[in-house]
Amino acid sequence: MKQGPAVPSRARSNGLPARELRALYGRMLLIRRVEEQLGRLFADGEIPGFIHLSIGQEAVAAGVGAALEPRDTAASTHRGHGHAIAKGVDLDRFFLELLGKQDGLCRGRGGSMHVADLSIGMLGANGIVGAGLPIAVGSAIAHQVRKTGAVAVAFFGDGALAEGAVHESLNLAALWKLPFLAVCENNGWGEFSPTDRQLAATLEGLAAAYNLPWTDVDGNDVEAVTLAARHVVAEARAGRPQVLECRTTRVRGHFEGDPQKYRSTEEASAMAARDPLAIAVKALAALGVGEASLQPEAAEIDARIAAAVARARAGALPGMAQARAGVYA
Amino acid sequence: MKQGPAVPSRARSNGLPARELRALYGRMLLIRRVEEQLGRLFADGEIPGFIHLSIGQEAVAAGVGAALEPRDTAASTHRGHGHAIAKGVDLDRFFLELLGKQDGLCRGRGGSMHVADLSIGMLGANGIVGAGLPIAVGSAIAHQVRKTGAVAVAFFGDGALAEGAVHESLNLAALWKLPFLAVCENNGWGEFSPTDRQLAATLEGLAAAYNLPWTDVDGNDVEAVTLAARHVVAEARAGRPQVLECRTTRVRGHFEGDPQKYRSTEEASAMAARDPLAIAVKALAALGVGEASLQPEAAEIDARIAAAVARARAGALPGMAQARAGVYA
Amino acid sequence: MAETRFARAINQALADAMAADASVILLGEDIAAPGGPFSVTRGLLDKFGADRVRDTPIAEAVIVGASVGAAMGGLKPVVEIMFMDFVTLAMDALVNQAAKARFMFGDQTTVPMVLRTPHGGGLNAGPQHSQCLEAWLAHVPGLKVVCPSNPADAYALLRAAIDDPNPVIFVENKALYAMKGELPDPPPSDRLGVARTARPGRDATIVSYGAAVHTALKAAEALARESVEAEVIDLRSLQPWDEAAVLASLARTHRLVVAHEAVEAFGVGAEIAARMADVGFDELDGPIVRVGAPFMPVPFGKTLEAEYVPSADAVAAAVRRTLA
Amino acid sequence: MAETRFARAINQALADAMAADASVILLGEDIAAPGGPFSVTRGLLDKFGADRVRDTPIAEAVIVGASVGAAMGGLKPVVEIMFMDFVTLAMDALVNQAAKARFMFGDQTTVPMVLRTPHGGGLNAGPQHSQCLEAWLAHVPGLKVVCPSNPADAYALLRAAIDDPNPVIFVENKALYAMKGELPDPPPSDRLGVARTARPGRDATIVSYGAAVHTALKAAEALARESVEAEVIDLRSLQPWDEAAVLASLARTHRLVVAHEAVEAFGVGAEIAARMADVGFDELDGPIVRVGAPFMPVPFGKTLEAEYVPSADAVAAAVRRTLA
Ligand SMILES: Cc1ncc(C[n+]2csc(CCOP(=O)(O)OP(=O)(O)O)c2C)c(N)n1
Ligand SMILES: Cc1ncc(C[n+]2csc(CCOP(=O)(O)OP(=O)(O)O)c2C)c(N)n1
Ligand SMILES: [Mg+2]
Ligand SMILES: [Mg+2]
Repeated sequence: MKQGPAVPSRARSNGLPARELRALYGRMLLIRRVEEQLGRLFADGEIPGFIHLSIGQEAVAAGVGAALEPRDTAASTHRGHGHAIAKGVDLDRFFLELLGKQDGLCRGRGGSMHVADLSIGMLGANGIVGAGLPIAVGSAIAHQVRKTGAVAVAFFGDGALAEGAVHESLNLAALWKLPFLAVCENNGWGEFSPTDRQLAATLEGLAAAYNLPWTDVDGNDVEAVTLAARHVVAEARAGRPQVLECRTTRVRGHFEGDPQKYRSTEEASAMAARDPLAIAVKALAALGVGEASLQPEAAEIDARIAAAVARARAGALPGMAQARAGVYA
Repeated sequence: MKQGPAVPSRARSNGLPARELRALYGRMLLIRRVEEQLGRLFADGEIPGFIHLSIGQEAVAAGVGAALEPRDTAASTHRGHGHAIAKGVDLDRFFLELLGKQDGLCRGRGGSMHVADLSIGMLGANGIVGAGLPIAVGSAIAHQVRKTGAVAVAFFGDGALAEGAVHESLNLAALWKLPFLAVCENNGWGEFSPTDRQLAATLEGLAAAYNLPWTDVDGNDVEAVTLAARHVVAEARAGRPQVLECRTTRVRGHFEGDPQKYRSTEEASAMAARDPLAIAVKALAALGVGEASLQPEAAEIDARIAAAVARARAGALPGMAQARAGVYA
Repeated sequence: MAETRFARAINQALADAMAADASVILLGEDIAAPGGPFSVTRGLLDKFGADRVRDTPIAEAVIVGASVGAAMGGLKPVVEIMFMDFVTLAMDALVNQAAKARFMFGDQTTVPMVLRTPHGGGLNAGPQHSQCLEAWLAHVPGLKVVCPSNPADAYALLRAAIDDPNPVIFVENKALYAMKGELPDPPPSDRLGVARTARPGRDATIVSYGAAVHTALKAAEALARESVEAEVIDLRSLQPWDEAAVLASLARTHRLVVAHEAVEAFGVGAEIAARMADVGFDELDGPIVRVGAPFMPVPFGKTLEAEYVPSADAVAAAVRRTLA
Repeated sequence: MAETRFARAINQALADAMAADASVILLGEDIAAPGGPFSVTRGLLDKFGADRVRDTPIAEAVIVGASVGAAMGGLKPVVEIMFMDFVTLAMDALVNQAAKARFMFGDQTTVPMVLRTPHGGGLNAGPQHSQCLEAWLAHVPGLKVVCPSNPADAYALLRAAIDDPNPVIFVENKALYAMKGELPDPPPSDRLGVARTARPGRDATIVSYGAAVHTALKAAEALARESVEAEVIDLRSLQPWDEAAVLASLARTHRLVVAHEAVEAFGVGAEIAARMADVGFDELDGPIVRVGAPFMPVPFGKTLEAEYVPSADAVAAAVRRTLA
């Protein structure tokens, strides 16, 4: 974890207790298995629309999610499944939504790009690149005015840094000292193009320009992400808005079905070496938690997902009349 | 002149020859007298709409204008009279436009906020804060693709830094190494509010973030502006886009008629001490050009303006039929 | 009963709403300390403090986007966009976020925000400071659009807009800010979507809203001198609009004119006319005539703009044409 | 004559225009190396080089705004906005800059740019990736709006749009990309503003554009089985639109239906209907019926979206209603 100049330099802390790391591993595994299951369902034509999987980025969602309290709010992106799961979304209603069913989180009207669960402060995935930041800024204003003591987090990709709304948001958050945390998932790609061909700036430089403390972390190391996130969330809660940059890896295509002709095999092997689950397994082993002891949890997760998928498949389709009635409150 | 780290440090140069400084003074005086005349015409109800005067900021327009070639292009702001005059706009057609007459630069359809003269590369004042930058970026793309050898300049105010389009523009200019120069007229105000209450960032920091060389100059010292502008224009022409920040003073209200209750008398006296014309007069005196010798030019300018105003007053009103025919080419 | 200016009625509606509900906050450029470019928000900072009355940076996208997030977070933001022309910079927040959040999140949330913005010409403010763009927003499911024509309605409709759980665009014609009118005491309350008969008549119906209502009334006066009694309907709310009221009037008069300041082509009037050409077809005894601005940007020059803004003469001529 | 897909016809129009005129350049997100999200621009980078075919950052406001500046500077930019829903981020550049530059600068300049963008549902892409927002742009003086329904028109209209000295919005219905059709050799040329009779008929006129033309044709087939001969007019160009062609058809059929995929309320059809309720009033023997999407965001779910997009049944029912 490397920190920007505005934050007191702080050595990588002593690390997390095994119990906590294990829970984080479980959360990541849940996200991974959900994403894999979604990939299969999509390939089989069971999921309408398009879906963007977060495989390889699970440590960001799990680590930041672990640092948040239930009252905290989070706005997400098109690649938002992990964020929703980490915030604690109900898995049944999540799958129901992805399959476009009546009892889905969004009653089948939003799908993957709009998964939201306001009851747990999950303000929604978003189909518009960069659009989550203004919403999270507004949520932070609400926290500030209403003195909720909560923090608002915006997840966004590195490609989003080119969008003007992101800058307007960073400026406003800094200016008004909002309880706001911007979490960049820097996976090096914006769709089919490397982001270094899209951006002349670094987030480090931009954060410095806005006087926002910037923290850089290996986004595939869930322990590092969690520790960094705890720090920045606490700072943001105290009215010192923060930027957290997580270097991570988009293992799959931009969306499912993307043939990825634009990527090299070297990148694939480099990504494999950075698999967040493998990194966590290694760290757990060092703490004496062997791989075998993690098996029961994996089985549990798979069963949970299978049940959710079964329920989702059996779910009723939404009716047009109710949908039309939902346009206005 | 203070320069950002990316530009080789360069001591304030030996200064301009008296002849050049005198010409710059003349240009500034022309802008000043035009603005004063516009202020009177506005107060008398002869100018429709609202007008934003650049009194106190003449050195920026004159200095940057002097560093530009005729083929160079410039996009301006709502406070654009000085830019247009410095680029070499025809004074008769300028006044005709401000009075809304048929033979005005824009045939009386645009007025103060839209003064343009494409024949001299003046791409237009703009009523939308920040909107000149994307247009200048596009002009720079045209220069690059068409290999015109020209530079595109965008003037903008400090308040505009909060607009997302400005960031998108800086990023694109830097990324594509466009022949582009961003000139910030930092007068400390955005309408009726100080910009330090609107911005968490400095332009220095933002330019650094985008890897754009940043040059800071006393925007009320025309000699300093000219020297700095020559340097940054040459750099931009070579495909190294630049940012020039000019610290200047908005002497009048945001627009004419603004009672300015929000400003202190101290500010007024501080501004008076920084009057760009007085600074130039002093510099000229040091070069042996006495104030008295400047009088004939002043008289000439006043006569030129008087003639332009007379013509503008006598100008025909535009007809609706021709205006309607101008919507499409 | 007190004679109150239009701008002042809006100010009072904001003050009363803020006093009644601590979750109402104001956001906008120069609305707090300076009291707003048209002085509409004057004094509210002093009354309610800097936490609730916020001067923002010049950054339309984020202030509207943040209003969506704040509205989803328990506040009722009222955000000002200085000129309606600048909503161009906030369309994603309005259209893709505010309008859709309730629907696309499956009724989980409401977005109780109001966006106030002035439209219209008359100030020679030129092509980028005069546009009437309400037709865009009326086309967007999830948004409501309101446009009052007088101080009492401005008060009542703004209170209703703030109380509404949905995002409401509140459009204020700049030419009306100085208009005086009676503001009843206690001030009026209302709900959105209900039109008002501004002048009764039996020979033709003129449907209008905002400042153009006064143009329509002037036309009706002129027509009355020719013994043509035109009924003037003030829509007040454009989305939803009061189809039943328009149809009822048409059923009496059998002639329809729609007048507004916005560009005629693809404007709000097109929807009214199209709808009446369907559900009101059997009532029509003459063509539906629209009066709106010509298909050109709002010109700056005095004489050009004066010709540009639809006149009472044009409205009267339209009525005569449908009666011919 | 060659059978060509819609997307491929657009690709060929771009290639031919670029070969014919060195000032034509392409800008957009992932259009160059990746060949475009819908493969419309595939191969053009290789043919014309990175100077003229540019992958941009994800920054809609500046890429459209820069297109305006580039167009004023002697280029003819064709900029792609990946989904029409994202024009919300570029409305200032389109509406306040591109549309007005010629007028407000007193005819000094032209803005020969084209903005290509896909609209429409059918992919279950949900509320922020499916909208048809062309009515907004048709309401803006200074813009032209085009929406082809088949490969040959896509080619011809895109060439015409690129040649046009004004800013043109070129709307491509996503559901048509895979459609095959004849592309004459040499390929067709055309001018903007001219409608086409897609199917002649004497009993009723169905005015449509884009993908909905095929819906209208299907409806006409069904109606023909009931001995109702509906004439289908494909507008092709929405701003300007071919009022004379619609009026001429109406003068033969005396019944009018307008069908499009966009939301019905305040949509393009409102203008067509309103205009015909005025200039075509004497020709009308029945109500003007519009068919458009219901007033709701485009839903994601398969069955919901299928019900949402206007069907041939709905168009046929509309024709029956106006004939009743
Ligand atoms: C405003 C807008 N422009 C373009 C798109 C299309 N798009 C969807 S995701 C994406 C790439 C985003 O890259 P990044 O922000 O880095 O996120 P990642 O996909 O890498 O997680 C693009 C261009 C969009 N959804 N919204
Ligand atoms: C997009 C937009 N928002 C708001 C305004 C209203 N407005 C006009 S000038 C101005 C202040 C601009 O400040 P700055 O850029 O510093 O320029 P200055 O007036 O100081 O020269 C504002 C807010 C506008 N014209 N356009
Ligand atoms: Mg990325
Ligand atoms: Mg300023």
